Amino acid sequence: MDKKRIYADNAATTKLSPAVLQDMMPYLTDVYGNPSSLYSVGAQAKKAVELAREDIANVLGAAPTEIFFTSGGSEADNWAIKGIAESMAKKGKKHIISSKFEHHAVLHSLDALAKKGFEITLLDVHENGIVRPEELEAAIREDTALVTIMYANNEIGTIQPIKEIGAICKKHGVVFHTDAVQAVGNVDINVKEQNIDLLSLTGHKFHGPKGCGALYVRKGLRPEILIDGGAQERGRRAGTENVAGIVGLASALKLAVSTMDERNKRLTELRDYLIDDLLKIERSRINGDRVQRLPGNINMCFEGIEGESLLLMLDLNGVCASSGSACTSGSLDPSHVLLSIGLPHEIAHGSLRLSFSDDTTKEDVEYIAKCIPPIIDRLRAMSPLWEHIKENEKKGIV
Amino acid sequence: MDKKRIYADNAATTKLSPAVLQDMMPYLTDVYGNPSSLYSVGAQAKKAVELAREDIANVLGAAPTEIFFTSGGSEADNWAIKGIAESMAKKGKKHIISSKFEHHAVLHSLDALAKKGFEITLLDVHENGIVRPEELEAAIREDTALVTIMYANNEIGTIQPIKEIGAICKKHGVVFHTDAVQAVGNVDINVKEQNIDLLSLTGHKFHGPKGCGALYVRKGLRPEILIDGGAQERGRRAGTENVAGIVGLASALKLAVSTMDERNKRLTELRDYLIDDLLKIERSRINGDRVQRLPGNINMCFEGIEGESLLLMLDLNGVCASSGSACTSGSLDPSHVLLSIGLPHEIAHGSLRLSFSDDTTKEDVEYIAKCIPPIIDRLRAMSPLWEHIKENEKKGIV
Amino acid sequence: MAYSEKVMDHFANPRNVGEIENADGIGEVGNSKCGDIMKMYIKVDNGVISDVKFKTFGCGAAIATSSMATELIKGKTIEEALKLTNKAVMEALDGLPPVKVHCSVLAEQAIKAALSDYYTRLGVDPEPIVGKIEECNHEEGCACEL
Amino acid sequence: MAYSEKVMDHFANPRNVGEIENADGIGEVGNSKCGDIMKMYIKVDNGVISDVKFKTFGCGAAIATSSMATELIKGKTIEEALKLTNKAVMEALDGLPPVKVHCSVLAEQAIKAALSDYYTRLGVDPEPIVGKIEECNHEEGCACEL
Ligand SMILES: Cc1ncc(COP(=O)(O)O)c(C=O)c1O
Ligand SMILES: Cc1ncc(COP(=O)(O)O)c(C=O)c1O
Repeated sequence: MDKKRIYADNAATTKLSPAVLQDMMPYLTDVYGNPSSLYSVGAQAKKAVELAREDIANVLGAAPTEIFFTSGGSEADNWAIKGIAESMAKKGKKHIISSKFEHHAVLHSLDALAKKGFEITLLDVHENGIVRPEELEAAIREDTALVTIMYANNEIGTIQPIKEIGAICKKHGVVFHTDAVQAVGNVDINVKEQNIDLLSLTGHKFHGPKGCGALYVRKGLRPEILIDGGAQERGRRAGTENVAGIVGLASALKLAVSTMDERNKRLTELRDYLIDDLLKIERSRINGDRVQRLPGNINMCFEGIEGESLLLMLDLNGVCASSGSACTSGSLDPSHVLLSIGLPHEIAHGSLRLSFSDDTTKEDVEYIAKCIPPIIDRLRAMSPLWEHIKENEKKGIV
Repeated sequence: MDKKRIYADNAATTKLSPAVLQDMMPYLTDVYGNPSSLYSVGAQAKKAVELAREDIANVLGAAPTEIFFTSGGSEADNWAIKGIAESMAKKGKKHIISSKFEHHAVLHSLDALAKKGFEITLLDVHENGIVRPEELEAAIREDTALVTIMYANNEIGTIQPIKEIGAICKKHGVVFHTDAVQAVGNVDINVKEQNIDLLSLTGHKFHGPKGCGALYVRKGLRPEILIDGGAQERGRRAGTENVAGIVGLASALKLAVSTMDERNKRLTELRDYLIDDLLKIERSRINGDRVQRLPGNINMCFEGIEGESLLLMLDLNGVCASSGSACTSGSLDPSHVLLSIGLPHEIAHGSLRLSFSDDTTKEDVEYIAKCIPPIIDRLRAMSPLWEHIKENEKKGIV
Repeated sequence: MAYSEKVMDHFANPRNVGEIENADGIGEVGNSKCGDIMKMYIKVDNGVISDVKFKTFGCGAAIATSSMATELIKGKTIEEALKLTNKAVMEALDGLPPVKVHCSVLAEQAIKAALSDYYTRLGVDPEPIVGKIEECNHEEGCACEL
Repeated sequence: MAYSEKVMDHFANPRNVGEIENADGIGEVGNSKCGDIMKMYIKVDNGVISDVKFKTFGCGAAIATSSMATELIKGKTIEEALKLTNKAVMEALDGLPPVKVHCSVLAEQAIKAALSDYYTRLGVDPEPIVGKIEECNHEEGCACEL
């Protein structure tokens, strides 16, 4: 058999689109001037940056002056959360609401703030991996500085009721940030209609370059500066602009949005087909809501096996996937996301995330569907945990 | 005459080297995996990042585990300064020593810290643009948390006595950071021999990509994290790695260092030739020490004219240069660097920075030498300030 | 920080540069500390500005606004010249970057200063006619949005 | 987080997987909460480990270290098997990523647990011979440098 290579880890990062690279090339070659300088080469770079800003603003329903380029999603999250927290603290507001299954860029920013005296409320995300607006509303206090709830979860792909959350925040006059890193390019977003005050995105999740993202900041809001220095980004984010990256970010986003409807239809079908197929495996389960989830996201658990060994076996079969397994992250606890939806440790260890993109074909999915069951059989055959499960089954313990 | 284009603004940013782009290309095309993932495409990316880290460490005389990738010089400066300040504040040390002519990434970080109760001492840089080690030593106090002095100044190119400063800091047990953004690739650096504890660099100053830099942090030092999140960079700087950028950064640095001696010899000659030539212009002056300066840096003032209009005229003649003029930066005060070496406002407004690179030829320099005098004549002919200067001259006022 | 083509044209080929030997009025505004000085010379015939010249120390926008302002008042009556606003100068140049708005203010003031001088030489108190010429207050006057 | 070729070989083609019907000793270490369980079966003939098999729930390194550990003690005397350290297992695998060191510790412990069971079945107190088998203390035992 030919050596297959199927990339099913698009939620981690995507392949830079060749068309996007094409758009970037002038800025990796001839147009190398500094956008902040006066001469013509600089002016060309400046123009490219400003056009990119407009494009991104258009996609989000924002104004160009509300878009600030960053080095990626993590920086955008840090800036939004720490920046708003610090500026609201001056008004005596030191309470922040978030959810249990945010990305570490959010959770660890909140940890840092907790050490500085902020009080953090992490909302439950329940078994389906979705925040309940009424619980959010109940958590809002007089001194709530910020609500930060991700748009779509990176592991289990569940999409949050952002519009409802935005409306609640607006009603209570609380600033609302959303980490939309997984959602941008996959979901219709309009920051005005959804009452989003700040929104993080990163290019490499939608076939743009790595190391370039953006933060949308609603006009009038002034999060404290994270990276002080030069007058770039209207004095709010210093550093010589990554011009090629910025151009690529905008190009990729436009592309992603223009093909979104068609892709989502196709991927939803592939996803549901594969989920149904894999659910035939004994003691398997799908994690997170089946409907309110990203079109390209599958996250399942298979009892009795451990995620990393499943991944390695898949890799040996040419399939690149991901896991919320502890072993892949250097930590020993399984993914906080899987624990947050109530999975016990031993089940959470056996998780698999498959995430698709435009490049994913029906054949790929069929191949994956054929690949997985024998791997699971093999791993279970050598698993003492599976042995225990089976013994307990015989004894009538489920 | 042919339309010339001479780029003489390499201190602002440089052209990405085609050889470096070549090295980056695999990571902009096929090797798109996430370095933190488990499968083979990710492993290739991971390997590239770790090789780049080793290369950079080698150039600086550091260990690979002491190198942390950032989005550029500004982020590196912010992280080093704010990070060390915050961690030292816990030990009750809230005094920081720096100099008057640091880059804004440093000065504005210090401003932010001053607002949080840190006390900042800015050392004088005197007429020659060089910090005096004895003045630094005298400024050190019991509660000094950090000394941050740039390696070479970005406007006037003066090189600071880093080794002496490092030795003094070591003697007094004070952490020493240097913004070496302008020096790296142009000057021999060894962080161990020079007792440097933290060092910022950015790729786009030595023909590497924009939007990728690094911070060297001596083993054992733990500046507080600026960008919290994932476990990248050993848990100290979150964000999916800009793999192509990191590869380009290392490739460019290796290239710059391997050609350094030859380049410096050549550029020093060109520089001195042009300085001598331009000093023949009436009421012109060179800013900063003539010897202790970067080989590719010229910074001069021409009385009676304003820098931006000089730059625009040069641009019309195909020469891209830069100015410390207020008008180029959006501020109305002239460059704080030129004021710091004692220039009066009206003279500081008339400054010109020419900065060279490997690509600069003898012909380029000769062209510039021919280009400038008539432009200055023309601008002076329409300058009421020049008129006043001349009138005063006649009256015997200098 | 990009200039319009009009601005670049008036910068590269400024109209009315120079001095007028026996000017009827000379005005100078700005100061070298801030980086802009504009000096405007006018010749007045029967209430009409028959000639105008300028000298400017300053940035590209300062030179271009001086040039455009002189073009806009040349051949106009004093009344018309006094109505010239910095906005009109900016519009004639197809706009200016926000940080450069103060240059157009300076150009308007230079004209007023020259006309003040004209009236003063005639022994007429200029203030009721020309108004007070305030120094451009950089602190608040110039939107610095960069 | 890259595994050596040896690790990948022992992961992809683990040696001695399975159970021994009438094992002389069985040891199980680790727990499902932490994500690793190793179960080791041994057959002892005249003080020699004549056969050994394992079952492992865990990551690639857990499977590879189990496989290598069984290879290293098969045909060896009990004395020799008791001298096997986790370091020796790691070295035989051309190293492990720092976060995976605990897997090799687990493999060493699984052997000791099987031998303990062997002695216990013989009516001999295993502790003086085998030593105390401590649960891998993830908190400090496993350098987690990632
Ligand atoms: C001395 C100095 N420090 C810091 C920086 C900031 O680097 P970057 O633009 O890569 O953030 C620069 C140049 O822009 C510089 O010249
Ligand atoms: C939900 C979410 N937030 C933030 C990030 C961080 O983005 P970046 O890696 O570009 O910093 C990621 C992905 O890495 C993500 O999935």
